Amino acid sequence: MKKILLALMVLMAFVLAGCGGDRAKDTADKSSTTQLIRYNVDAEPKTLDPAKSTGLPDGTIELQMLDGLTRYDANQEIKPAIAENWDISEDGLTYTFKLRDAKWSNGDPVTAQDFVYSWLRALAPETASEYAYQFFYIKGAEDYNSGKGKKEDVGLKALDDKTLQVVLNAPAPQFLGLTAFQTYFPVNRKVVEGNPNWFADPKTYVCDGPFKMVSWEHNQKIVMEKNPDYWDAKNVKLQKLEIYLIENLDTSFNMYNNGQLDLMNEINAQELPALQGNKELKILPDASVYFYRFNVTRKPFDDVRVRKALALAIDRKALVESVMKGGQKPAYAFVPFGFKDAGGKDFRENGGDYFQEDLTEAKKLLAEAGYPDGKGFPKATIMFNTQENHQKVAEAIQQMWKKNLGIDVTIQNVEWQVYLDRESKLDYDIARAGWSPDYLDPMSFIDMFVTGGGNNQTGWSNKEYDKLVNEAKSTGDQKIRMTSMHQAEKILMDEMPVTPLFFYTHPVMIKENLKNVIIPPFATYADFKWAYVE
Amino acid sequence: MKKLVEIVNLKKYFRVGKNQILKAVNDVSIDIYRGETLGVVGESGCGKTTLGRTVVRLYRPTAGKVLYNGLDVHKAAGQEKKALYRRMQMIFQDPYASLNPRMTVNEIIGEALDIHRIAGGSQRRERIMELLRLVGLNVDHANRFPHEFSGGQRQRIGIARALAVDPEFIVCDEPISALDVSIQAQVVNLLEELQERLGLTYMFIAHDLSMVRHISSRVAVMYLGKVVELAGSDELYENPLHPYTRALLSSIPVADPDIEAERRRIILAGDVPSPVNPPPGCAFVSRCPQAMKECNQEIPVFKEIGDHHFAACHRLG
Amino acid sequence: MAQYLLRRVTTIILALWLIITVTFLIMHSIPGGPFASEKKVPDVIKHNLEERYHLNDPLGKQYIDYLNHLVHLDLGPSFKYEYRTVNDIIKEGFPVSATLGSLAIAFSLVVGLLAGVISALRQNHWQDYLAMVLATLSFSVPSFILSGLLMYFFAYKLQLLPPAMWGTWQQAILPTLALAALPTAFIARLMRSSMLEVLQQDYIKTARAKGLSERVIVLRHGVRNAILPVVTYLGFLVTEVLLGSFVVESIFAIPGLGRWFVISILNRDYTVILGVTVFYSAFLMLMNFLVDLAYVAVDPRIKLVDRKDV
Amino acid sequence: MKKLLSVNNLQVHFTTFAGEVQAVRGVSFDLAAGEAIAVVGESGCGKSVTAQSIMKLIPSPPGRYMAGEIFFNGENLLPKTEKEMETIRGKDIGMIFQDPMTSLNPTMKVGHQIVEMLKKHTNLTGEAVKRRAVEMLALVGLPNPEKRYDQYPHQFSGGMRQRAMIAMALACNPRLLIADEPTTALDVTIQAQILELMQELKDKLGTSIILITHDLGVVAGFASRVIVMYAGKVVESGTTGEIFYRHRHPYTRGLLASVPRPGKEIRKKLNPIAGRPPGLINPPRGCAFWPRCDRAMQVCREVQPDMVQLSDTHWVSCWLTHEFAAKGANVRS
Amino acid sequence: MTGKMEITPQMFKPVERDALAAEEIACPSVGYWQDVWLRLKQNKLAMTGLVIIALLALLALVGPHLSAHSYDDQDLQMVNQPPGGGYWFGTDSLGRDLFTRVCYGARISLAIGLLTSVICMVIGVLYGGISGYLGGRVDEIMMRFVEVIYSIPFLLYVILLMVLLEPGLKSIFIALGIVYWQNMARVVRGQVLSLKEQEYIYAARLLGAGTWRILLRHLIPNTMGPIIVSMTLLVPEAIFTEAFLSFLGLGVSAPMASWGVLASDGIQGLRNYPWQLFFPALFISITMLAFNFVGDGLRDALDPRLRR
Repeated sequence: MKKILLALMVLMAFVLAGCGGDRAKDTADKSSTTQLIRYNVDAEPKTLDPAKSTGLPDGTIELQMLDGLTRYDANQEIKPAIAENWDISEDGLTYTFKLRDAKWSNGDPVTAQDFVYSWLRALAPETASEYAYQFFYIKGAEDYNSGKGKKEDVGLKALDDKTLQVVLNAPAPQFLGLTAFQTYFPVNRKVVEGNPNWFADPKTYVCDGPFKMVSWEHNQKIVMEKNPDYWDAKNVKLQKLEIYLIENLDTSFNMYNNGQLDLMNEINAQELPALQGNKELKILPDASVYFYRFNVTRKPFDDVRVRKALALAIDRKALVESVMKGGQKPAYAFVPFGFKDAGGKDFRENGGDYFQEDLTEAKKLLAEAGYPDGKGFPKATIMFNTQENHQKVAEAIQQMWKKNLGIDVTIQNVEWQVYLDRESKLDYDIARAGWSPDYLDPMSFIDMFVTGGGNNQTGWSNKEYDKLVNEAKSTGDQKIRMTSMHQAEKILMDEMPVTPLFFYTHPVMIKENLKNVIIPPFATYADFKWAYVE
Repeated sequence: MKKLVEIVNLKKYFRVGKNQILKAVNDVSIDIYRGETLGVVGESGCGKTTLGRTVVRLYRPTAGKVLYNGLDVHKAAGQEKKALYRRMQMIFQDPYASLNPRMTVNEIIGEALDIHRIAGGSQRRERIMELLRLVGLNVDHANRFPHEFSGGQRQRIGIARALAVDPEFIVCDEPISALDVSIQAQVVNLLEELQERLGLTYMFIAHDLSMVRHISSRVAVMYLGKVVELAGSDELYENPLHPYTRALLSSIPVADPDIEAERRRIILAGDVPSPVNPPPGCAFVSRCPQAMKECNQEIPVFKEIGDHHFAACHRLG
Repeated sequence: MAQYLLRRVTTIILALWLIITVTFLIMHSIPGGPFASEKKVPDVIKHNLEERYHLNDPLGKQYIDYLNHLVHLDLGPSFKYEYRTVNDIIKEGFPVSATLGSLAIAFSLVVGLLAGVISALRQNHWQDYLAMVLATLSFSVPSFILSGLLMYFFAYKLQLLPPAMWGTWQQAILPTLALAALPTAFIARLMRSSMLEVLQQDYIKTARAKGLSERVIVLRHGVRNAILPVVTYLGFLVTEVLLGSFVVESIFAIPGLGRWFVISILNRDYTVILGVTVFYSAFLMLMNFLVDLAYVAVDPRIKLVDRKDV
Repeated sequence: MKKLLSVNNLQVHFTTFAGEVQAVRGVSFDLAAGEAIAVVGESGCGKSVTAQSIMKLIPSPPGRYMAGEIFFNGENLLPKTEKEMETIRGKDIGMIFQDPMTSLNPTMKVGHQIVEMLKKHTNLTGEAVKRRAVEMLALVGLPNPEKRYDQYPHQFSGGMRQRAMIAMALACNPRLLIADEPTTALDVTIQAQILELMQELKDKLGTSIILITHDLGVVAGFASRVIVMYAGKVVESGTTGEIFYRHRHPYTRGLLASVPRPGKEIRKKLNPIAGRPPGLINPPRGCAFWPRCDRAMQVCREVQPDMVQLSDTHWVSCWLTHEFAAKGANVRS
Repeated sequence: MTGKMEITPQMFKPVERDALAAEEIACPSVGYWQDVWLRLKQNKLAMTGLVIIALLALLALVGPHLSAHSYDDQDLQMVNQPPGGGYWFGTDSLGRDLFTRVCYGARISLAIGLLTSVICMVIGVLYGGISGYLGGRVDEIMMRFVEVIYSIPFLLYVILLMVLLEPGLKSIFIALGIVYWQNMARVVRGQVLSLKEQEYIYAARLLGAGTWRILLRHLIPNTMGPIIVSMTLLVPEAIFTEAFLSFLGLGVSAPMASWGVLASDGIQGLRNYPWQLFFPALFISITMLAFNFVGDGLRDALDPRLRR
């Protein structure tokens, strides 16, 4: 008996001692010599069919394999991709794209017909694409999608193999940017019609982008190689790209630390203080805002004084520095940094802050609203979805309101889907929220709060605000647009159906020998087209 | 003599498997007379305990009936049923399992008094004392728990409990088989004394043939759910008719080396067959040294052969 | 035997039906749906989506349709991972979970039995105390903490083992340990008490009286009989290990079915939730059934009949 | 006759929750080759412990041999190691236990249980072992021994199991068979079978037998000598005739009076022993039986009586045999 | 072995005594639970467990008052402080005193464990008792139901349920109650089944005792032993499961925190602030150990084979 035990112990010791180690080092060595980047997108993509993809993992992976009409460069400028150049009509309604000679990975040329086919496919009601609304700027698109209009009436036309014409409903300066967005990516008509599940298998995934898929282990990783047929292949230095699909942040941190990842997307707030000074930590901008919604249909949040009082009694600096710790910026307005104003300067810098934290003012407002020192303040709850950081923020704010205003609120952690459901049913008092733009324009934030807007979800409504948004939407004149949006934002901040807390950042860990990885502030995590290993 | 209990064609079957019927009691008819002790003997699995339990309506019979003073025991309901519970009692085999370990002696004996509202308050206490004295227990022990008593003492408590309702008829289900030899005699003596004093009628179930003979006026021998022989106790022991009874009696070891030395035993071959799906003819046929052809096919009739001497065997008359 | 089988099968089918129905109802009564997202989609699109996945059919029809498909062993498409069917997901995820589970079960059986036997034989000696303290300790640490600690020490601090993923044998070590800890402890304790009890039995005394050596007594007579309760525990063990894999698979980023299940609930991926639940349940019931059969094989006394008094 | 076994002043204690149980408090007896003796006593009197001590089967802890010696074949067994005992157990001394239902390993075929022992103690191999095992099964009267060989214990009835146990115990032709209440759990008719079988085998094989029982009836027909134990001590020993007809100890008398007299005297009132045996954690200082003895004297409470030899074979331990008692001082008024 | 005393004829006088004296019981009366307690007291591990549980209860009651900080007092200047100084167990990521939070966690976790096992006991005793005692058809149906329920991998349902119900203490009770009651019901039924064939139950029936009387006076008191053992073992299991649910984000609502919540929070800071995991994990483990020790000890103390 003892012998067996001994043998087993020896075996275990052997296993523990003999295992592993090398493997981690092996791959670490390799990465310094070969053009390979290993990267985690935090989840299995829901689909790699551009017409139907929605999430960041999907978009990020597709971006490496597909090239749209345009592509953002390192400076967030829209640059030609498949489209060599384009014309925009005077009224800003008609766009004419001239395509370059690009090839699909199966050797077919990329044609204007491919684009027409792809976009109409995304719009077809039977495709049931969630992001079909991204095409609703195009004339007749919404009618087609809702079954009211015909396919032929959509303002899309291939004038010839290499010329694509698009007609919009109304001027939309953000449209050009959208053509770099995942939903607008082309697919190869022949392939798609031949095999409706073409996108699920690396063997049948035909692409026109910098990389092509080699393998896909679900819930594990996707491996890509450089696409030699890519029109810009000479600028692609990376030979191989491994994209991991792992949700657990701790796990990916350990993998990065072990040399199994070269670039890590999200970092737990608890890790950040210890990483201060680490050269691999980069805090990148993120054009998103973290805010709290007030349910203005409920007492006491129907009173603007209450909303303001609560907003003014939050110490945003402490929140950012002690809780989030990721270099976030305290937000005193709704639209984040990173959007160009009419003059080319930053929209936020031009707009400035709309309010300041002010305890005496907050107390005064609260007293005026009938709750001096928080007395008689009704029971209220902060609702947030299950996540460590949301909870901490809520707990911190709960404490601040208690200390500063004498108000007791409870906080409630609900599961994501429940949270969404209750938010849209206005079944909450105060709810945490975050917003990132669909396209690089402040409108993506401003049009949220129009009366009855799907993303309003506060019950708030303001005619003046609606009018300003409408004005901005119906003109192509950037000056008028921007002015209207500044005005609208001011109304929003005066009325305060939502109170902004901070603007997000995007802390990443990136090995120092990685160069030219483009990490955009919205829509996708990273673009590896120009990336290489030094 | 007056019949107190009439057991009429009583059957009690258990279902063991899909098509497996355990015929624990298979067509038994016996009368028990007032004031007598009817011994029931047989080997394990012969159905004697089931018979006892069915008689006092702990089991519902599969067929047949039991009359107590002419009243159908299993059909009684309401007040009749309640009255029956005061007439018939039982003393159990295992002195460790027959007393609720969480109740004091007081509570155990008092329970019957409470249920039947026989006595309350100080009367109740006196009655318990009286019962304890009756069975020869120290009255100071009323507040103790069963595990503090020895096997013999526990059996006395069980007897006191049965007597609490003033029963006429007591089924003694192997009351001594779990006790040591020296204690067995104490209990048997007590039972005899009580019978004399209270005019009880006993059905005394046991596998110890000499004790049964000692205490019983009549004895029934059971084999595989059937009564094979029934006679006055001396008659049965001196003049056994059924081959099984003979073998059984010859098997009893006697505590007397001289008798033992002379005795010739009838050693039966094999084991008692399973009461599940018993053979079609005479139950004893598989071990009977005198089996004939018809024993395999026909169930022998249980009939009176001598004076008040019944047996069921094809060889007999 | 035939009756027994029939009863088991009806119970399993009944249970499965109940499971499907209850899951179906709970699932549809949970707020949210597969297509809810933070950015509200226009109603048109919502309609298109529901149309496509038959979510706008009456609930009763959806239920019957589902049962109908299920009878043909078709668990339907995933709502969320649109390129995959639930059958695919199970086909891919289950072998991984099963491999991990088998490793954990094998580990816990070998180590648990050994520890249990040793501590029974050395009752009240240091070996016994050591084994039992270790067992109780690993009994006392929740699996997510244990997983975290294992990853922290072996992968992060010592860098001995890969922290996550699935494929090489090194990657299997930590999750196996994390998953096996609890059952190992349980088996060790079970085996110990069972062994102690068996060693009290008369037939052990008989074996001693036959002059057999202690080794033979322990192995041939003791262990063989003492293992019976462990065999009964196997059913629970399988359950425990499979359910434990929810946490372990998530933490170690293993593409098993447990991870899919957790993800599918958060996604409200109705078909996957139902499919995985049904599959798990059927599998567990099958395992329990097999364990019962195995029990008959190990213990010649047990017969597969129901005993009932009438 | 040659002494095969000699037990001298055996003392065995057990450590329990409640305290130290003095299960056997100085037991001595001899056994000649080919002889069958019986040890009689009520539960807890130490008879089984004595029997198991001969094989050194008392588990330790909780049991401990406090004193004494057990000579078997001229060798003291008590100091022997487990390894040495293994060669004696089963080979020289066989043993049968009370409950045939639990004494066989339920998960092992009956034949194999005999074979494993034959393999241990004999040079037989392969087919020969099996043949021997089947032979033994046939010898104890099991019908179909070939088939029975391959069956599990649960397929045997109680009587058959006890036969199998006997087959096993005798397989290696031991010189001594210890039968610890071999028939207590059996029905009367089966008991008769087993007793007859043992008798037969004893005559055939010349094995010495120690029969442990509480049933005086069983003893009467089986043993040539009887040892009566009470509270861990031998109170009286003698030939069967001496014990049944010329007993001197009140306990022996009480035991016999507790069973119904055979024959016509069956109706005579039983004469039970009052009270119950003492606990052995703190056994009485004097004679352990005095609290139940109707002839107890002052001395019985204080001093343990010595063993007094009454004849070549008859020994008793009772103050009543003392010269002072004979003077009539003990007659109750 | 002659005694040292000299033997004189006077000593041979008969002993006079009362006939009943022989029936005397020497030791003092010991009730069933007293007996169990005496036995338990001899088990060192079990006593250690009891002491630990008592200490934990004490900590839960008075602990929060020992510290200068309240469980929800944040000090954003003092986040992630290591143990020492004003913070015995250090602080968490919001600068709250971990000691106070662990003490508060004890209240919640112990309450969860105790209440869950009480709930399960009530359901289990009623269900199992009725099913076992009535037997026959009723038992068949009731047990088939449990069997079916039992074959359902119930943790799946707890997860689903926790999503359906709003997170909070009440939901945890419901969810845990749903998982564990059947176990208790099976235990009770098994006990009742074997007990109801006991002769004292027959005796009670013969005395005319009704179903309820037999259930309440005879069966249930006698099943208490195994039930209490199951309960002691259920307490840590419930705490454990709650910790697991917390890990999935389904625990009690902040700023209250059970040990499970604290531990799953702590695990994220493992690399930098190990004490945030260490203390809650330590307390979970100690509690598990203590209850297991007590449960094992009780099982032994109640074991009829070891009695007498």
